[in-house]
Amino acid sequence: MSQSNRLAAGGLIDRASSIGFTFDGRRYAGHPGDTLASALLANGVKLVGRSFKYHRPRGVLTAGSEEPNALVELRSGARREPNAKATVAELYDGLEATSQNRWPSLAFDLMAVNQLASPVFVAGFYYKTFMWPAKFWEKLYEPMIRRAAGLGRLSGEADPDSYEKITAHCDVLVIGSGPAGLAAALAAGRSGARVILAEEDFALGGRLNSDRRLIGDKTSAAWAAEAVAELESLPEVTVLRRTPVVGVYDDGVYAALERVSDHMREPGAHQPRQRLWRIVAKRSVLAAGALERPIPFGGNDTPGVMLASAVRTYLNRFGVAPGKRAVVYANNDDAAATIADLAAAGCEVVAVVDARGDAPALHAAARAARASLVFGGAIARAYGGRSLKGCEIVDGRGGGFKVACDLIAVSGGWNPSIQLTTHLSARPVWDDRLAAFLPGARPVGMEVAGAAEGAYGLGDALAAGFRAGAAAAEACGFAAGAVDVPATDQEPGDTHGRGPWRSPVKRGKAFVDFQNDVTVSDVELAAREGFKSVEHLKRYTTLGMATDQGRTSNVLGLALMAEITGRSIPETGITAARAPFTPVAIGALAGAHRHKEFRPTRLPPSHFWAEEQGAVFTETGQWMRAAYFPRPGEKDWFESAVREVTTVRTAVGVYDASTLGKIDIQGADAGVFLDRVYVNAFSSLAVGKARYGLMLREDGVAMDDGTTTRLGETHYYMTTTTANAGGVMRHLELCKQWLWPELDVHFSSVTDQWAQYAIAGPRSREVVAALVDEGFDVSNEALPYMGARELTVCGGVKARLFRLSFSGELAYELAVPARYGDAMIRAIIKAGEPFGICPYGAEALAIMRIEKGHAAGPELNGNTTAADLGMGKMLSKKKDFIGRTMSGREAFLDPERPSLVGFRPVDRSARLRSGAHFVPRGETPSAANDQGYMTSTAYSPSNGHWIGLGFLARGPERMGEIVRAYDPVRGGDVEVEVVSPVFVDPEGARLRG
Amino acid sequence: MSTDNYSIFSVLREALRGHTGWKPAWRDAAPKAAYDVVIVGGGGHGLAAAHYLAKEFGVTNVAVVEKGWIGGGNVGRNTTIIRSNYLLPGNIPFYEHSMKLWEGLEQDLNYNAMVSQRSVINLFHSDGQRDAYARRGNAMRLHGVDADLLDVAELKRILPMLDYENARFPVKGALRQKRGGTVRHDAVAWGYARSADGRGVDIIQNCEVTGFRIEGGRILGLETSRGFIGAKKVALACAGNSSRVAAMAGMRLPIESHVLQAFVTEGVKPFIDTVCTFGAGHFYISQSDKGGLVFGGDIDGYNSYAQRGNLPTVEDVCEGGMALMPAIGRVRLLRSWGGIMDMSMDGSPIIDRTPVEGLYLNAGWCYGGFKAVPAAGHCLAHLIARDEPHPVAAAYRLDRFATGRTIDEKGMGAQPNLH
Amino acid sequence: MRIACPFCGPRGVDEFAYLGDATVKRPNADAPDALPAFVEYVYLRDNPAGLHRELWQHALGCQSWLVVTRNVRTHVIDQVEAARDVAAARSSEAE
Amino acid sequence: MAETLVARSALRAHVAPPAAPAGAPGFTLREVPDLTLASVAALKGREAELAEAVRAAYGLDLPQGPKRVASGPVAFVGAGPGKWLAVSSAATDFSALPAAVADQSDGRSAFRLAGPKARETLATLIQVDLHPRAFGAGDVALTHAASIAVTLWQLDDEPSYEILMFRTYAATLWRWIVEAGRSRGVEARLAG
Ligand SMILES: Cc1cc2nc3c(=O)[nH]c(=O)nc-3n(C[C@H](O)[C@H](O)[C@H](O)COP(=O)(O)OP(=O)(O)OC[C@H]3O[C@@H](n4cnc5c(N)ncnc54)[C@H](O)[C@@H]3O)c2cc1C
Ligand SMILES: NC(=O)c1ccc[n+]([C@@H]2O[C@H](COP(=O)([O-])OP(=O)(O)OC[C@H]3O[C@@H](n4cnc5c(N)ncnc54)[C@H](O)[C@@H]3O)[C@@H](O)[C@H]2O)c1
Ligand SMILES: Cc1cc2nc3c(=O)[nH]c(=O)nc-3n(C[C@H](O)[C@H](O)[C@H](O)COP(=O)(O)O)c2cc1C
Ligand SMILES: [Zn+2]
Repeated sequence: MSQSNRLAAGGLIDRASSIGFTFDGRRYAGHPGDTLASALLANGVKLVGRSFKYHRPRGVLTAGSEEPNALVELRSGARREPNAKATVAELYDGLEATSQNRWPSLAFDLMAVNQLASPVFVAGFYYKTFMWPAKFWEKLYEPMIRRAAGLGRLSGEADPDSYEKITAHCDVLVIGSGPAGLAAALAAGRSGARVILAEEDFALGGRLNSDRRLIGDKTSAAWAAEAVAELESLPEVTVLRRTPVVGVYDDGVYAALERVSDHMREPGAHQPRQRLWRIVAKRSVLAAGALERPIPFGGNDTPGVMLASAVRTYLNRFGVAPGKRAVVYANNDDAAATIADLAAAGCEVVAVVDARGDAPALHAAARAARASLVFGGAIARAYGGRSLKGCEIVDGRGGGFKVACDLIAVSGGWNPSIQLTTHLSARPVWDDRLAAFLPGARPVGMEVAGAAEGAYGLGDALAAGFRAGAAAAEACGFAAGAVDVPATDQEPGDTHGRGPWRSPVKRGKAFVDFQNDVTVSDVELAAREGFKSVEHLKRYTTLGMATDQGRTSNVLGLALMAEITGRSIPETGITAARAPFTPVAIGALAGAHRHKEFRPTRLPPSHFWAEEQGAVFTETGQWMRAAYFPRPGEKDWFESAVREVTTVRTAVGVYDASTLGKIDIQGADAGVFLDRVYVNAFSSLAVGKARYGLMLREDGVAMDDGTTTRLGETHYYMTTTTANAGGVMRHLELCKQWLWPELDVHFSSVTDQWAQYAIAGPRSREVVAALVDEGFDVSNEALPYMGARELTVCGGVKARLFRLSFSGELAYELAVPARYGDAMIRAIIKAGEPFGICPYGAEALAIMRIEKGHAAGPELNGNTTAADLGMGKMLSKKKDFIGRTMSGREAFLDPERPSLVGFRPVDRSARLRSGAHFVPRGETPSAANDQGYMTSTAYSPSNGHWIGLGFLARGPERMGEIVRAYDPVRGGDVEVEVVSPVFVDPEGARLRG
Repeated sequence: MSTDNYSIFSVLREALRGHTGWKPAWRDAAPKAAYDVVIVGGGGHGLAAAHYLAKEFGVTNVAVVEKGWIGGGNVGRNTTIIRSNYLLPGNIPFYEHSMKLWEGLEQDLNYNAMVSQRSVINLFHSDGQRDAYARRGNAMRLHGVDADLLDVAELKRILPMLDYENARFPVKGALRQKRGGTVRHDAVAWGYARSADGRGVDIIQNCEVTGFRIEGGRILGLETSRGFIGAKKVALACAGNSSRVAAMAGMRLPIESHVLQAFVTEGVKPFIDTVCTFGAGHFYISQSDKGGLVFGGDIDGYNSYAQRGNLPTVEDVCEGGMALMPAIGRVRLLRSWGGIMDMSMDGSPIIDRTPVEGLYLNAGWCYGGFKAVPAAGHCLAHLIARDEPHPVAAAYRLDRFATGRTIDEKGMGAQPNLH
Repeated sequence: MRIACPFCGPRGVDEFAYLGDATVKRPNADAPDALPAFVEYVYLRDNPAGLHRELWQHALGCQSWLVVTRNVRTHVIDQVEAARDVAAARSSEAE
Repeated sequence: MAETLVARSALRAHVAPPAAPAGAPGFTLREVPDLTLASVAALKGREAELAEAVRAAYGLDLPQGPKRVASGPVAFVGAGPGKWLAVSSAATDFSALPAAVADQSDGRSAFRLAGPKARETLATLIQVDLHPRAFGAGDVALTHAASIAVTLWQLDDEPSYEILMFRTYAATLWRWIVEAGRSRGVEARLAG
């Protein structure tokens, strides 16, 4: 395991320790401070991946998160992570990487036959083919395409790691830690402002670590280290490494992703894998730098072709020579540094191809490196297949020659990293002098500094950073003192790369978008077929749509389109960048709330007791409710629920009704207010009485129902359905604050304050009597049906007792403060034992309310009116109320509207199902014969057969008629008789008794 | 020589000569002085209407004017789901008509839009939801549309990656429409444009409508950024912007503009081969042919014309995703974007005449108008050509809000952000 | 997006519930043209692409209903007022 | 007559097991039992009367805004325009105040978090700025902890905080705080 390409010295790696890793099962060694890419290059590994469409062999192009080629699967088992960029994956001991999108192996990929068909597989060919026969698309073509597409594989197992989110507020957020970012953070941090410095990389310093520059008398990397040390000593500065800022949102909200544990084999105990930061910043400084762009030429994707700036990063930061014999191809002066650094590292620079005329900077560098210089020339073609063997160079006069080389360093100018300036829709502006898009309008509060705004000189970047950091701090009210911008060594010459945009020689495939295999000729084809808008170009060819989001290709692609169509670059335009800046694991965006903790769980006061009883629970919104309480020997919910109903109807049962919404309403105008929100009147309700109320939406449709009790002259207690409690409260607040602010009325949600138990059944009065304290009379005379009173139970616990019944039996609802809820249910059970009490759950409750024809959620489904529900007569004519006027619309008065009736099977042994549709007897089921639908069904122990509620056209007029309940999705088709929706005690004698 | 018909043979022929013979898929037309019909909006609906006007109704003196580039609106940014699994009688026949048109689309257009009937699966988590889905499935069957209810055992076979064991809201089954699926969204716009263009329709890009010329209650033409264009009839198909354009004709609509975000991950090998919606969270997902998981959730919930949303919705959608499919934790979100939609007051669309004679409206498609593209185009063309609504779109009237014949699938009432 | 609740201070949009257009006014139910007025009130919207006055509630906060003036193109918020104050001012104007 | 009823916390069992860090705790988490709580809303036109009554009975000026004022066992917490939460660690009857008063002693549960890592832990659940420059002793936030509505205030500069939530959410929120606190040295014990 020799690191054949590791330089003898230099770099920000820890040479003292060596760490092992595997790639495609082979073992290699690297050092802490390496990325997977630098370690692979150090070991002489050039072939690291296969391209998306043609499965072409690919190597490392860049040294950052813009990498289009070097994608691998990291780790294994449930932690397998597809499409990891080797250029950002930090090396750790035991790292496992596997190449992807190849079969059977990286070196021999059978899918590479796609290359043979590549003349057919041009941009957009799918749209022109695969149409015959039509059925073959889903069966044959699409599965084939899908298998070939995609890159890495998911494990298919649940992600075993955890994630965390955190919110941070600051005065100044600095994005990027190159010279501009460090300077900005220093200026702001020294002022005392709260500063967050977020850097994507694990090393701070940006290009300071990649280039051999001097700041004052220090190397640029040493200066960066000192700046970081100072920042870390400032109490209000937070330095976040491995943390790209990924999104900019309205009003200074930024999302950043901290890769907490990705540089370790697995996260430490209780540590998340990643942490999503929501940063709320008053100001921000974007110092994200600039990325170099390639120059397309034939075979420019051969492993060994690399961006010139990345070559420097590997040499200087990682102490790795990405090649031994290099050709440099540039259209600007920046490559001079690459030539010099290669030479300094002992690599041979065989040729320098300057696409421009003779430019002194490259001329001098080439001469110093003893490289032959070709100006006005180009690379015609690179060759070598799985690793670069050489290239053909043409000079400006038509001559050409071949040179052997194992590295081509390409420098086509710079693209400022302005993506984050456009997340809030601003358009970038083209700058002809810099040949680059610069930030247009900035998001409110954001400044851009350094290479990200086109200040490419190191000195300029430092100066801009200090200036922006100070300005940002000052805008937040801090005094930033003057700074001396340190002096720097000589800047390179003209680094702008104003073209040419591609090699003029067309030989072989010249890639623009490496990852999505989009070539120069694809761009030409798109233009030919009319896809000339950059957005059409993108979507037709997929240019810029891969995991790198075209960070090395977008500008190039549109520049080529501009050239081909004879338009200027600004006329041609640029595609929009979108969040995230760099791809983010979905697990991190989801955070900690997974599995059972996806949403909060609300537990009513009897929950622990119910668990002890072996209750089976059901999720109702956020609540857990006991569905039924199985007893030994009962084989399913049905038996238990039927037994519970029978017990209530013949003896007594208890149900925890605490999940109902409960609202305390007070104020001089409480009665008037309720008159306006309910269809019926409440101001006339006597103190100590409860009344059923129905609320409509303003459009006349039923919104919610419940009972409201008048506890005092100006004091009411409202109950709502469990599901709508929040919505009703919001509605009441709106009515009070917005519609009728003149009214004196106040609400307090007391849902959680009271544990409320329904005690129902012929023996319920006896149970209640055993619980209330002496002196309180619960007789029918003292507390009649719909009566309510405040009293004490069990020796002084204050309580409210309501004579309400949802089950249709003699029944009470007893409310005690929630802390006593657990003890109360135990006391009720105990007091009820002599009378045969049992607890009943939501299933039994549902059966009983259906037996009584009470509407609930399935009937109040957002489309039904009071009249549909059989409550049309409740609508007061004496007052205005929400929904009154709109209830008078034509369709609401249509006699054909389905309205609520009951159903029983003609064959009494037949089962009914909710969701069945009603079809007239003897007619074929069809849309035209669809007359309504079943909303609720239950087996009624009292009747000995199934019963149902449902909406049927002209239902109330059709009593006794037989219709079909048609349920094809469950294979049901049952004849049912239309009956009254009240199946038990229609006169209501029991509940009044 | 040029290549007109698309087929494997024409592709092979072109391959031999470097693909130099292809013609533009549609001409980049400049506006003429006047047309019989001008359609505002080069999205799916506008382009489909132009195609059907020309092909089915013989009306070819037609222009589609688009303020940007065609397909740049919602047709180019939706999550590509097609289905006809609706509940209400006003909707089912319409969407089924659309489904049938999708089923023959490629042959009709000579363009592969990759209609993929890979099935749409709506999960339920409670008995109440199951019954509501049964009601819907039965309604579909009564209309002759395919629907079936799946139990958990069947679901586990089709969607093994769901969290069945440890979920906060356990999956209890699903409603499936096998004929539902996805379509390659951009190709729909391009395919209709190419076909309409081939039949003589002018597709005019970078031409923004800025006003209408109306005299005596009759439309005469429209003002655009490229000058006045005369028209006997004008139809609006400018999803998301309907209110603004209608306001130029003096109308107020029962519509708010809202942003819906959508998301795509990095490409991965086949993971899920159906469309799946999560009834207890705000999440739905499918996988594109390129391998990206395409997913979304609820709208952000406030009026917006900004084509982008905010972070809480992103988080909410991803939470829903992880709750349903904990295996997607390590796939990376690649890109998020937003689209502006006409959210109508009952969640259903409008295809109708307007108080201005000769001015027709196609609007209010909410987040569901992609699947409607063929039928909406066809029905709009029918309305324009015949001046009466197509029977399957007869419920989509403007006056339904006044009469109370609203079509409210979700039962949310007049609150657009809840539909 | 962050909304500055007059009581609580600036908070993330996730704490707020949205209702919509705050310029419509509940009509008088006793007026002879009440039905068309209600149809308009409940269903018709200006839906401008610029400044929009809209109702939000600080639902996961102090429960205040707010009238927010916001540019719906840029999401920039100009003004946040308590709905009760706006309503009170509006009814005193009407008198 | 039936036996007397025992009061029980919403956290009874079933919440995460007690967590104890190896070293010094990053923060402690405790339930605050037996608070007397009442929601208090000023009646129309009687705002001054209420303020006067509170001053007379408890020697406190009702805070205008999200603030907490305390004297002895009693505190008033701003809960919205014209609304307060009256809090007392002793048995206190607030019902006589000239206001709309609703007992909430059982409607909410309360936890106290104290120690150097309390703030960072809260930041994983709550999005309000708790930095000392933005939030100090006496400050109140009506907000949510990962969607659970909470009222939070700071008691002192240790820092320690009290957080109130609707009682039926208490078990969930307890688990979530303990979970977020595990990497931050939470020491969590139930009362009693
Ligand atoms: C994120 C997202 C996901 C969605 N997912 C689905 C889904 O899975 N399934 C589904 O069925 N539906 C979905 N939809 C909804 C669907 O995309 C839309 O309902 C549908 O595309 C709207 O019709 P259209 O294609 O004609 O609209 P668009 O493509 O928006 O066309 C309208 C055109 O009008 C143009 N225009 C506007 N104003 C003017 C003017 N003044 N002058 C000239 N031109 C103008 C616009 O530029 C635009 O191109 C989704 C929507 C979004 C945003
Ligand atoms: N010679 C040239 O033409 C040329 C061109 C460009 C840059 N440069 C050199 O590069 C340097 C420019 O300085 P600078 O500070 O502007 O840039 P930089 O490239 O040194 O630093 C930018 C930093 O931002 C980080 N970053 C980018 N996006 C990020 C995000 N979203 N979140 C978090 N971190 C992010 C990068 O990882 C990098 O560390 C100077 O040294 C300059 O001389 C030179
Ligand atoms: C179904 C679908 C799949 C997409 N897949 C990708 C993708 O693989 N890569 C990508 O960069 N964008 C993808 N996008 C998003 C587009 O790049 C773009 O964001 C979207 O069309 C909206 O346009 P805009 O972002 O320019 O506003 C996809 C969009 C859709 C609708
Ligand atoms: Zn507030």
